[in-house]
Amino acid sequence: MKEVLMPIAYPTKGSVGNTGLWRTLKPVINYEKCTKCFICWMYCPEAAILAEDKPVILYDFCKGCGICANECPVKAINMIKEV
Amino acid sequence: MKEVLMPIAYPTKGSVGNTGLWRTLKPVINYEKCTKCFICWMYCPEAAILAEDKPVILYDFCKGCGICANECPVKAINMIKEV
Amino acid sequence: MPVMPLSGNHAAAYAAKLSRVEVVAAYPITPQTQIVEKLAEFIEKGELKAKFIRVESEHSAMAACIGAAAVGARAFTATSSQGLLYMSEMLWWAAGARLPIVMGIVTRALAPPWSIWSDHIDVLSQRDTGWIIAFAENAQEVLDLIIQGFKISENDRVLLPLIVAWDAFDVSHTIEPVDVPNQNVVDEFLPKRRKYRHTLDVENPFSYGNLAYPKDYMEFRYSIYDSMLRAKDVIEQCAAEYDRLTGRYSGGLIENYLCDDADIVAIAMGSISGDLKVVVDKLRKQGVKVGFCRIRYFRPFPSEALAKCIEDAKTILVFDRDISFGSEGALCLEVRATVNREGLDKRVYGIIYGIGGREVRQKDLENIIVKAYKEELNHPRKLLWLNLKHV
Amino acid sequence: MPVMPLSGNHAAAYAAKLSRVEVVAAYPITPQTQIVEKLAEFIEKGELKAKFIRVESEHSAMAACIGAAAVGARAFTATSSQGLLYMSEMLWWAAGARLPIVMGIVTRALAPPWSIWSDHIDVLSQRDTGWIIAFAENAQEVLDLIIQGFKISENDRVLLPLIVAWDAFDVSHTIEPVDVPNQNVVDEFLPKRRKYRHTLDVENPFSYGNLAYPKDYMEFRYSIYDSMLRAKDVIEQCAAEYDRLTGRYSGGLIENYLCDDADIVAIAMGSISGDLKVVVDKLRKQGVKVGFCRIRYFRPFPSEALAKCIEDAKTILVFDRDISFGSEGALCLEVRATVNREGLDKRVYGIIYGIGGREVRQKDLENIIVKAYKEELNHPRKLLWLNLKHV
Amino acid sequence: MGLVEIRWHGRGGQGVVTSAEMLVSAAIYEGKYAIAIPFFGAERRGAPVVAYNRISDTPIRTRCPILNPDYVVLLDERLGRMIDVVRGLKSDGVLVVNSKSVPEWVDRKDIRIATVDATSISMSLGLELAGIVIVNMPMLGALIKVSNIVSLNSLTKAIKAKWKGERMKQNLEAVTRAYNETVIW
Amino acid sequence: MGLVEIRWHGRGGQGVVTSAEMLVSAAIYEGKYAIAIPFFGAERRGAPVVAYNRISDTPIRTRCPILNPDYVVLLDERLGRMIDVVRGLKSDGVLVVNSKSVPEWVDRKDIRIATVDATSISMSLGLELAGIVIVNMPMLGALIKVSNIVSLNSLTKAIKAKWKGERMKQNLEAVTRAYNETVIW
Amino acid sequence: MGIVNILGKKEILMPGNPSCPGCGLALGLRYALKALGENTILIVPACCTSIVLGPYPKSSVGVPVFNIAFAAAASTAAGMSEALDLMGRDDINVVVWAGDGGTVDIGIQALSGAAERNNNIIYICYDNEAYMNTGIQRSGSTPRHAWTTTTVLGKKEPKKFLPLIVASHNVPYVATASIAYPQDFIQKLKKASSIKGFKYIHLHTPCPPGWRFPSDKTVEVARLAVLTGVWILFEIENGRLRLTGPSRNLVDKRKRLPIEKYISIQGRFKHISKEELEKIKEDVDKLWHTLIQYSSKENIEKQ
Amino acid sequence: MGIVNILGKKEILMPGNPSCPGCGLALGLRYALKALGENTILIVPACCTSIVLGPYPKSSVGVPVFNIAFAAAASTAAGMSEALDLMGRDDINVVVWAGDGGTVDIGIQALSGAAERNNNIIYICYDNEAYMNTGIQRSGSTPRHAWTTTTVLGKKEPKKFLPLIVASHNVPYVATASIAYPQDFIQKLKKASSIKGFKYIHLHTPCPPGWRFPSDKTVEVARLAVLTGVWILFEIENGRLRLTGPSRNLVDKRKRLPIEKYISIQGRFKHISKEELEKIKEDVDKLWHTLIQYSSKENIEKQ
Ligand SMILES: Cc1ncc(C[n+]2csc(CCOP(=O)(O)OP(=O)(O)O)c2C)c(N)n1
Ligand SMILES: Cc1ncc(C[n+]2csc(CCOP(=O)(O)OP(=O)(O)O)c2C)c(N)n1
Ligand code: SF4
Ligand code: SF4
Ligand code: SF4
Ligand code: SF4
Ligand code: SF4
Ligand code: SF4
Ligand SMILES: [Mg+2]
Ligand SMILES: [Mg+2]
Repeated sequence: MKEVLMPIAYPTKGSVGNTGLWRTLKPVINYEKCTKCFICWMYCPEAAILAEDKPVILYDFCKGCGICANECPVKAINMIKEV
Repeated sequence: MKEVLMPIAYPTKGSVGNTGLWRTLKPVINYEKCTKCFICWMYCPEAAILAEDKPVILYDFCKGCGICANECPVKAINMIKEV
Repeated sequence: MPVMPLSGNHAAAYAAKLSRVEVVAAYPITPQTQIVEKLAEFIEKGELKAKFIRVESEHSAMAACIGAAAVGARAFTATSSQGLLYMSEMLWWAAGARLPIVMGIVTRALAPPWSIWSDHIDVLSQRDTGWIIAFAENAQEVLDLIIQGFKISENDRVLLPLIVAWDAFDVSHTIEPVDVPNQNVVDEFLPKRRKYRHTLDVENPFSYGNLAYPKDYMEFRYSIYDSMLRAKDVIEQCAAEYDRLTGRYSGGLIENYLCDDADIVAIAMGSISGDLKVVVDKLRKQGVKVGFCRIRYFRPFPSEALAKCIEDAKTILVFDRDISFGSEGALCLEVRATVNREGLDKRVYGIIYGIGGREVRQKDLENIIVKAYKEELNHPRKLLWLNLKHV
Repeated sequence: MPVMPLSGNHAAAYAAKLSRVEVVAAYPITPQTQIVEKLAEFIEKGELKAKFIRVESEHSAMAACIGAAAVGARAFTATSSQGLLYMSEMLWWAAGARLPIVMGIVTRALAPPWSIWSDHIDVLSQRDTGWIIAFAENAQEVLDLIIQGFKISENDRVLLPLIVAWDAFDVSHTIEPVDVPNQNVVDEFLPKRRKYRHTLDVENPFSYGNLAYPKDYMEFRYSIYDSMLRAKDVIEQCAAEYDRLTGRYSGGLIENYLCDDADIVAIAMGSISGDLKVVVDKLRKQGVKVGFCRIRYFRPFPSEALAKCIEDAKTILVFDRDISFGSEGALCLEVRATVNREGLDKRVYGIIYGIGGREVRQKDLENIIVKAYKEELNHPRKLLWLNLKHV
Repeated sequence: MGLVEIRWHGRGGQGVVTSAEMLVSAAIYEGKYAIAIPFFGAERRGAPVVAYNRISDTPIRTRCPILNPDYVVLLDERLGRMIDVVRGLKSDGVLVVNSKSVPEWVDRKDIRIATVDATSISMSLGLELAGIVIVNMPMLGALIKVSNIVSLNSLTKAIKAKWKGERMKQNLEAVTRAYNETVIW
Repeated sequence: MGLVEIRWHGRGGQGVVTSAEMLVSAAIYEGKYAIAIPFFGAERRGAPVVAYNRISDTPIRTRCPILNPDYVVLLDERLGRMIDVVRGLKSDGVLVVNSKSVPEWVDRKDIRIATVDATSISMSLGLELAGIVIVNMPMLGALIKVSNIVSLNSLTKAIKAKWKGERMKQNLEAVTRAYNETVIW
Repeated sequence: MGIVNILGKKEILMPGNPSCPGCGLALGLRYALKALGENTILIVPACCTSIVLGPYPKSSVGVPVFNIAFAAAASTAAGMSEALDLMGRDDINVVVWAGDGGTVDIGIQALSGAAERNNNIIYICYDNEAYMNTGIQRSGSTPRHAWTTTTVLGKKEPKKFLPLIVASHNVPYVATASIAYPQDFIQKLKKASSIKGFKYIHLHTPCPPGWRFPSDKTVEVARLAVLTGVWILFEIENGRLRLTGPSRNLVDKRKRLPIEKYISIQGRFKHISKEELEKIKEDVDKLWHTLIQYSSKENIEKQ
Repeated sequence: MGIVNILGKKEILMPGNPSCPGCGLALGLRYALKALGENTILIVPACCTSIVLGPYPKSSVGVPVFNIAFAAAASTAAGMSEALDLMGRDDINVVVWAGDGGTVDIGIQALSGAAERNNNIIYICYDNEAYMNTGIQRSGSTPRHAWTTTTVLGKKEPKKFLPLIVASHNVPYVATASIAYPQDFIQKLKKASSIKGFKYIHLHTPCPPGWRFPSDKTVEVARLAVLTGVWILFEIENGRLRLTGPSRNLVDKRKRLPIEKYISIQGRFKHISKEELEKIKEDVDKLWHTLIQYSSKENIEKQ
C-alpha cells in the first residue's frame, strides 16, 4: 500500500445500483391527461422524474413508491403491476 | 486483601480537619449588641454557628469568611485579626 | 427446558429475563437492537417485572444501570461499537464503583467509514476497564454466559461488572436451536441480588467515591486487579454449578479442543470457533496434529489455563478479529506475553481476520494451518492479514 | 531562543502557538486547564491568529477539531482522564478519518474514587485507536514533541492524529527552564498545513466515510496499521531535522541510556525517567551493569528499537504507571510480546508504580533494581505493586 | 440426512429471514439441527436481500457463508434477471422460484427447477404489507415439497407456535397451497 | 553550587507557587538549573499548601518529592502550630518564617532560624487579595538573603519580567525590604 | 414550469440511492440541496441518511459530505465553520443534516453548545419521529401514544418539541417546515443561509415503514399533519414568532381538519383508545396555545 | 428563634468541610439538606461539591451521596429512582446536586432525557456561573461580559438560561432560587419533593474567588442579584409561571435597584465598558420580558 487509503465516495447516479429493480408497481404517465403542472416532479423523493417539456420518469431508478400518482391533481399517473 | 476495597467515606465533622486554621480574620460576637435574630446562623455557609439560646461560633471550624458579620443587622459581630 | 429457535440476540433477552433483571436501560444500535426490543416487549407485556429506561444515549444507559445497581437492583444493558465507545467513561465508573452489572456486546466494527459488521475491537478496546469479558461462540452460549455472568459479577469476592460479547450477524442474527432452561432452575442457580456493604442506604449514610489522595488511591485499583484474579476460580465454579443444574457445561475460562497432543495450536474467540473446530477435525483426519484453544474469557486473561493448554505445542497461531494499531492483535499480545511470562518457548504467529465482516472460509483457515505446519509462514514479526485485497 | 521558566502545561501552550495552530477547541479539566487558559489568552490578546472554540464537552472538543481538520485547518486540543474517556469515540473518528490533529494529554487517574494525580492508564487505554502516542519526560520535551508532532501527524505517508502525554503535576505543574525556539525556526521546520486528497472542498465534492461493506472495510484498517509502521521512520527523521534546526535532539522512538552493555535494563515512560537515570548513574558507580530504556513513543510501539536496546540484557524490569485489570501493565505486555516476537530469551518483571500519584522515591527504584540484580525477585508471574499499603 | 444447505434470495419486505427462521423451528420439532443466517446489509424495503439455512441430523458448527447450496429459493423472479442467483448452486441442485413457469434467464442445464406462483397465492390470501406481497410462506411450502428436509407437519407446528389467529391461518393455507401447487420441471 | 532543596509552606492564596516559580526564573538569569514543584491537592483558599524548589549548577533530573530540604520557608507562622513544618529539614538547615520573632513551637536545636515580618511588609504595600495577605514576595527576599542561592539582582530581573507597573514596584519593594529586614537568629 | 423554476432543475440528491420507496427524508434532502446549492458542506451524523448517502465508494449527493458520530454533528459543524471563517471562506453553508434522535436525544448537548456559542451553521433536523435507521425505536421526538418497537403499547410521554427548546437559546433563527410544503421550506432555508449565526430548521418527514403507511402516502401524511394542526409551520426570527404557510389560517381551531384524519392513516396509532386520542388532541392544543402566546409578544409589551 | 425553627436545627452538611471561606454553594447545600431531610440520596457529578464532600475516607454530609461522572448525573439519578420505585421505596428523594457547567453544558443531554421521560427526581443546579472547580473557566451559564480565565476580555455570548429551556420540556415543576432567600428556596424544595416526576430548581450561588469579591459579601451579592432584577425568583408549575419572593415586586423596572450595584461589587466585571453594561441591562430586560409573557398565559387564552 503506497498511499494512505481514505473512505472517499464520489457522487454517482445509482449509488446503490438500478433501484428500478426494487419496484413492485410502476408509475405510467398518461400524457393525454397530464397538465404539465410538475407536481409529480416536485414530490418525487427519488428525483426520478425529469422536468422536460413534460414529466419523464427514469425507470432505471424509480422505486415505484407511488407518490407521484397519489399527488397528481388530475390522476394522470397509473401504478401498474411490474412484470 | 481479603475484602473488596470500596471508596466509602463516612460522615465526619471536620472532613478536612480543623478549618479554623484557615482563618485570617476571626468573628467575635458582641452579645451586648446581639438581638438573637439568628440571621448570622442562617447565613453561615460553614454551619459553624450553633443556635443555642444565643448564637455560638465553633471556632474549630469557622473559616472566618465574615458573612455573619456582614449580614448581622445590628453589626454585633466584629472581624478581628487572627493571631 | 424447551429448545427454541433463537437468534443470539433473542437468546440474550431470554437470559436477562430468566435472570430476573430489574432495570434495563439501553439505547438502540445495529446489530444490538433485537435484544432490547425483546426486553422492552417482555416488560411492557408484563412477562418480566422490571423497569425499562429508554435513555437518550449509551453514556446515559450505563449511568442508569450504575444508579440502579448502586441502590441494589440487578441491571442489564447491551450495545455495540460506537455505542460502547460512547459509554466508555461509564464502563470505568461501573468497575471502579464495584457494581455488578451485566452487559451484552454485539461486536461491530468502528467508524469511519461506517460498518455494521463484526470486529472485536469495540469490546477489546475496553479490556483495561475492570470489566470481566466473555466471548460466546453461539446463541446457546450467549444465553448460558449471561446467566452465569450475573452470578460471577455478583459474587462478593468479585463484584465487578461483566460483558458477554458475541459476533454481529454471525451470532446476533443467526437463528439456532437454543435450550432454554426453566425459570426455577435459573432461580436456584441465581438467587436474588443481595445488599452489599456499598449499597446506598438512607439508614446508613455514606458518600461513595469521594476524592482519594495519592496515599489512598492505589489500593482501590489493586483491589480490582486482585478481584480479577480471584474471578478465575469463581468463573470455573459457576460453570460447574451451571452444568450440575442444567446438564450443560457451557462456561469456564477456555475450551481445550484437541490441544493436549497438538504440535500446532490455533487460538481464537467467538463465532469463528465452530469453523476452526471443523477444520481441526478435518486436518486431524489427515494426520496433522493440530488443536484449537478457544478463549472464552478474555478478562481475566486465562494465562495459566492457556499455558497448560499449549504446553507441548511448538507453534501457535493466534486469530485476532481486531488490531491495535501500532502493535498487533490484542489477543496475540496476551498470548505472546503469556508465553514469555511462563518461560515457554514457542513460535507465535499473529493473524488478523474478519475485520469489518470480511469473509473467511474454512479453506482459508485450513491453508494457514497447513502452511504453519509445513513451516512455510513468514517471520512472526510480520503480521498476517487474512484475505486482504491488493496490498 | 530564550530560556523561559515554564510549566509543562505552559510549554505545551507555547508549542501550539509556535506551531501556528488555527483552531483550538478544548474543555477544562484538572490538571490540563493551564494549557487552554494560556492559549485562550494568546488568542484573545491577538498574539496567535486562531479560533478558540469554548466547547461544552470533550466529545465536542474532538469533534470540533475533526471538523476543522477536515476542511484543512491545523487543530489542537488537550485533556486528561475522564475527559479523554468522554471523547474516546471521537479519537477513533479522527484516526479513521486520517486527520492530522495534535492533542496534549496530562495523564491522570480515573474515577471512582476521584483522583487528580498522575496515572498513565487514561492515555494508554486509548492505545488501539490509531493515534500516535508520545510520552514527554519534562517540560522541554513537551514543547519539542508537540512541534514535531504536527510534522509527523501531517506527513502524507502518516496522516494520523498524535498525542503527546505528560504526567500530572510532576510535569504539568512543575516549572523548569525551557528553551523556546524562535518562530522563524519553527516556521522552517513546520510549514503551513497542506491540502490533502481528503480535505473537504466544495469545488470537488465527495462524501467522506460512507458505509463500507465487508468487501471494502478491512483495507482502511490495514492502511492505518500500515501508516503506523511507516511513522517509525518519519518520527526519527523529524527528530533529526529538529535537532539540525534547534541544536537539540529531543525526539525519536526511544532513549537508550547506558543499555548497550547492561545486564539489567529498566524500561519506563514519562516523568519517572529522570529519577531512574539518577539511580542508574548511582548503581553504575557501584559496578551494577544496569541501563535504562525510555519508551518515548508508545504508538507505534518501537519493537525493533527496543529489541536492539535490550539485546544483551538478561533481565528486564518494566515500570508501568497503569494496570490493565485482568492482565498486567500495558507497557509490560508490549515488552513481553516484543521479546517473544523477536525470539529473545529474557526474564521480564512487571512493576506497577505511581498509580493515582502514589509516591515513589529513588530509593524504591534502587531497591528493586538491586534485588533483580541479585536475582531475588519473585517469579515474573507475580506482578509487583510498588509501595502498596497493607496487602 | 446429511448436511443440506439452502440460499434464499428476495427483496426487503418479502419475508426472506422469516422463512429461514421457520425452517429452523420446524427442524427442531424433528430433533434436527439447523441454523438460519440472514445476511444483513442495512438494506431498505425493496432492495435485494439474501439468507441462508443449514440443516442436518448432527450438530452444526460451520458458520461461514454458504458457497455451494443444495437449494436456491428465489422469492422474486425478477431478481434473477439482474443477479446470478444460481451461482454456486450444486449440480443437480434445485432452484425453487416464484413464477408461473421456468424463467427464460435460467441458463444452467445441470440443475433442477421448481416453480410455484407464490405471488398469486399470497395476494389471494391478503398477505401484503405496504404494497409488497409477502411470499415467504408459499415459498417455504414449495421448498419442503421439493426437498423434504422437514415435513409439512413440522412446519405446521412451527407456524402455529409463531402466529395466532387469522395470520396463522393465512400462513398455513399459503404453505399448504404452495406445497400442493409446486411444479418440478 | 551543589544541589539546594527548598520546601515552602503556606496557605492557599498567599502565593507559595509563585515564589517557587520566581526562584526558577531568577536562577535562569544566572545560568543555573532549577525546578519548582507545586504539590497540588485541590486545595481551596485558606487551606495549607506546599511547594518545592531544587536549584543547582548542573541539570536537574530528580523529580521525586523532597524529603530533606536545605531550607523550609513558612509563609504563615500559625501553620507551624499544627503541622510539623520542619520535618526532614537537614541538620544545620534553615527555617525561614514569617514572624516578628522566633516562634515558640520550634523545638529543633540543630537548625537555624530566620524571621521577617512579611505580613506587615505586604500589608503596608497593599499586597492583599480578598482578605488574604500575599506574603510570597517578602518571603522570597528573606530566603535569598539567608541562602544566597540567587542574587537580589537576578530576582529583580525575574520580577520585572513577570509584572508591570504598580504591581511590579510593590513586589520589588517587598522583596528588598524583606531582604534588608530579615533577622537570622 | 413555475414550480420547476422556483425549486430549480438541478438535482444534487441523485436518483438510485438507497432510501426506501417513498422516503420523506430523501424528499426533504432533495429540497434542502436545491435551496442551498453547491456551496454547501453537509455534516451527517448516524441516521437513515448515513445509508441513503450510498455505500462506499459511491455517494448519492453532489456536495461534500462529512459523516460523523451520532452525538457530534453540531460540534463538528462548529469546528468546520470556525475554520472556514478563519480561512476567509464564509461563503460556504455549513449544514448539519440530522435525524430527530440525533438531534433531540444524543445530539442535544452539541446542539445546545453550538446554539449558545451562536456558531455560524444551519442545523436541519429531519423528524421522522423515531430511530428509523435501527428499526423504529422510540426517540424523544416520538409523539405521545405512537407505537414503536420499544413502546409496543404506545409512548407514554409527549413529544419533546425541540424548536422551542432551541428558541430558548436566543439564536437568531428557528423554523419548522414540512416536506408537503417545499416552497415554504426552501424560503426558510434561503433566509437561514443569509443570516450569520446559529440557524435551526425542524423538518417534518413522514416515514412509510416507520409510521406504517403505504409508500405513496408520504406527502399526504405530511400535509395532513399541517392541515390538522398537528405540525405547525412557523419561524422565529430574533425572538419574534410568525406562523407561515397554511398554519397562518389555522389559529382558529375550527379551520383545522379533524386530527383523526392524520391519526387513522398511520398504522403506528392503530391501537389507540378514545382517551389516548383525546390526550393527543390536548397536546396539539397546548402547543398552539404556547405558540400563540409566543407570537403575541408585542401585545404584552405594555406590561 | 423563628428562623431556626423554619430552617431546622439539624445540620446535614457538616462544618470543617473543604469549601472556600464564604462559599455560596456550601450555603445552598446546607439549606437544601435541611429542607430535604435524611431520606435523601444525593447524586453529585464533578464540580466544586465533589471536593466539598470531603476527601476519602471522610464525608462532609450526613446523607448517602453517589459521586458520578460529569455528564451522567441526571441519568444516574433516573436509574436510581426507577430502581427504588421498583423496590417500593418511593419515599426517598433522589436528588441531583450539580454545578452550572455540569447542567447547562456537558450534562444537558442526560438532563434533557430525564426531563423528557419525566423521571421522578429533583434536579438542583447550583449556579456559580463558571467552571469553578477547575479554576474559573467560562460555562454556558456565565453571564455576558463576565471575565473568566477562558474569556479574559469578557464573555461575548449571553447566559444560557436553563430554567426556561427545562420548562420547554413540559416538566411538572421548574423554579429558580437564591441563597439570599433561604425560606423561598426551602419552600420550593418542599413543594418539589411532594410532586411526582421531574423537578428542576436553579439556585444562584455566588462564588467569592470566581467572581472576585471578598468572602463576606456572598449573601450580599446574591441579594443584589435579586433586587437589581438580574436574578429573578419564580416557579413554573405545570406550565404556569409565578414570580416569588422580592421578584414579585420588581416587575416594575423602577422598583429595581440599579444594576451597577450588582456589577460593581464584583471583580469579574471590572473591565466592562459603558456599552457592555448597557448590553447586560438589555439582557436583563429581555429576560423579564420573556417571563412576564410566560406568566400572562391566561390573558391570551381568549385568542
Ligand atoms: C453512539 C451511537 N449510538 C447508537 C448508534 C446507532 N444508531 C445509528 S442511526 C440511529 C438512529 C438514528 O435516529 P434518527 O436520528 O432519528 O435518524 P433516523 O434513523 O430516524 O433517520 C441509531 C440509534 C450510533 N451510530 N452511535
Ligand atoms: C468528562 C469530564 N470533563 C471535565 C472534567 C473536569 N471538571 C471537573 S469539575 C469541572 C467544573 C465544574 O463546573 P460546574 O459544573 O459549573 O461546577 P463548579 O465547579 O462551578 O461548582 C470540570 C470542568 C471532568 N471531571 N469530567
Ligand atoms: S402531476 Fe400529473 S398532471 Fe402534473 S405534471 Fe405530473 S403527471 Fe402531469
Ligand atoms: S413512483 Fe415514486 S420514485 Fe417513481 S417516479 Fe413516482 S414518485 Fe418517483
Ligand atoms: S445576626 Fe447579629 S444580632 Fe442576629 S443573632 Fe447573629 S449576632 Fe446576634
Ligand atoms: S465567619 Fe463565616 S464561617 Fe465563621 S461563623 Fe461567620 S459566617 Fe460562619
Ligand atoms: S426508514 Fe423511513 S426515513 Fe429511513 S430511509 Fe426508510 S423511509 Fe426514509
Ligand atoms: S470556588 Fe466558589 S463555588 Fe467552589 S468551593 Fe470555592 S467558593 Fe465555593
Ligand atoms: Mg428519526
Ligand atoms: Mg459552576
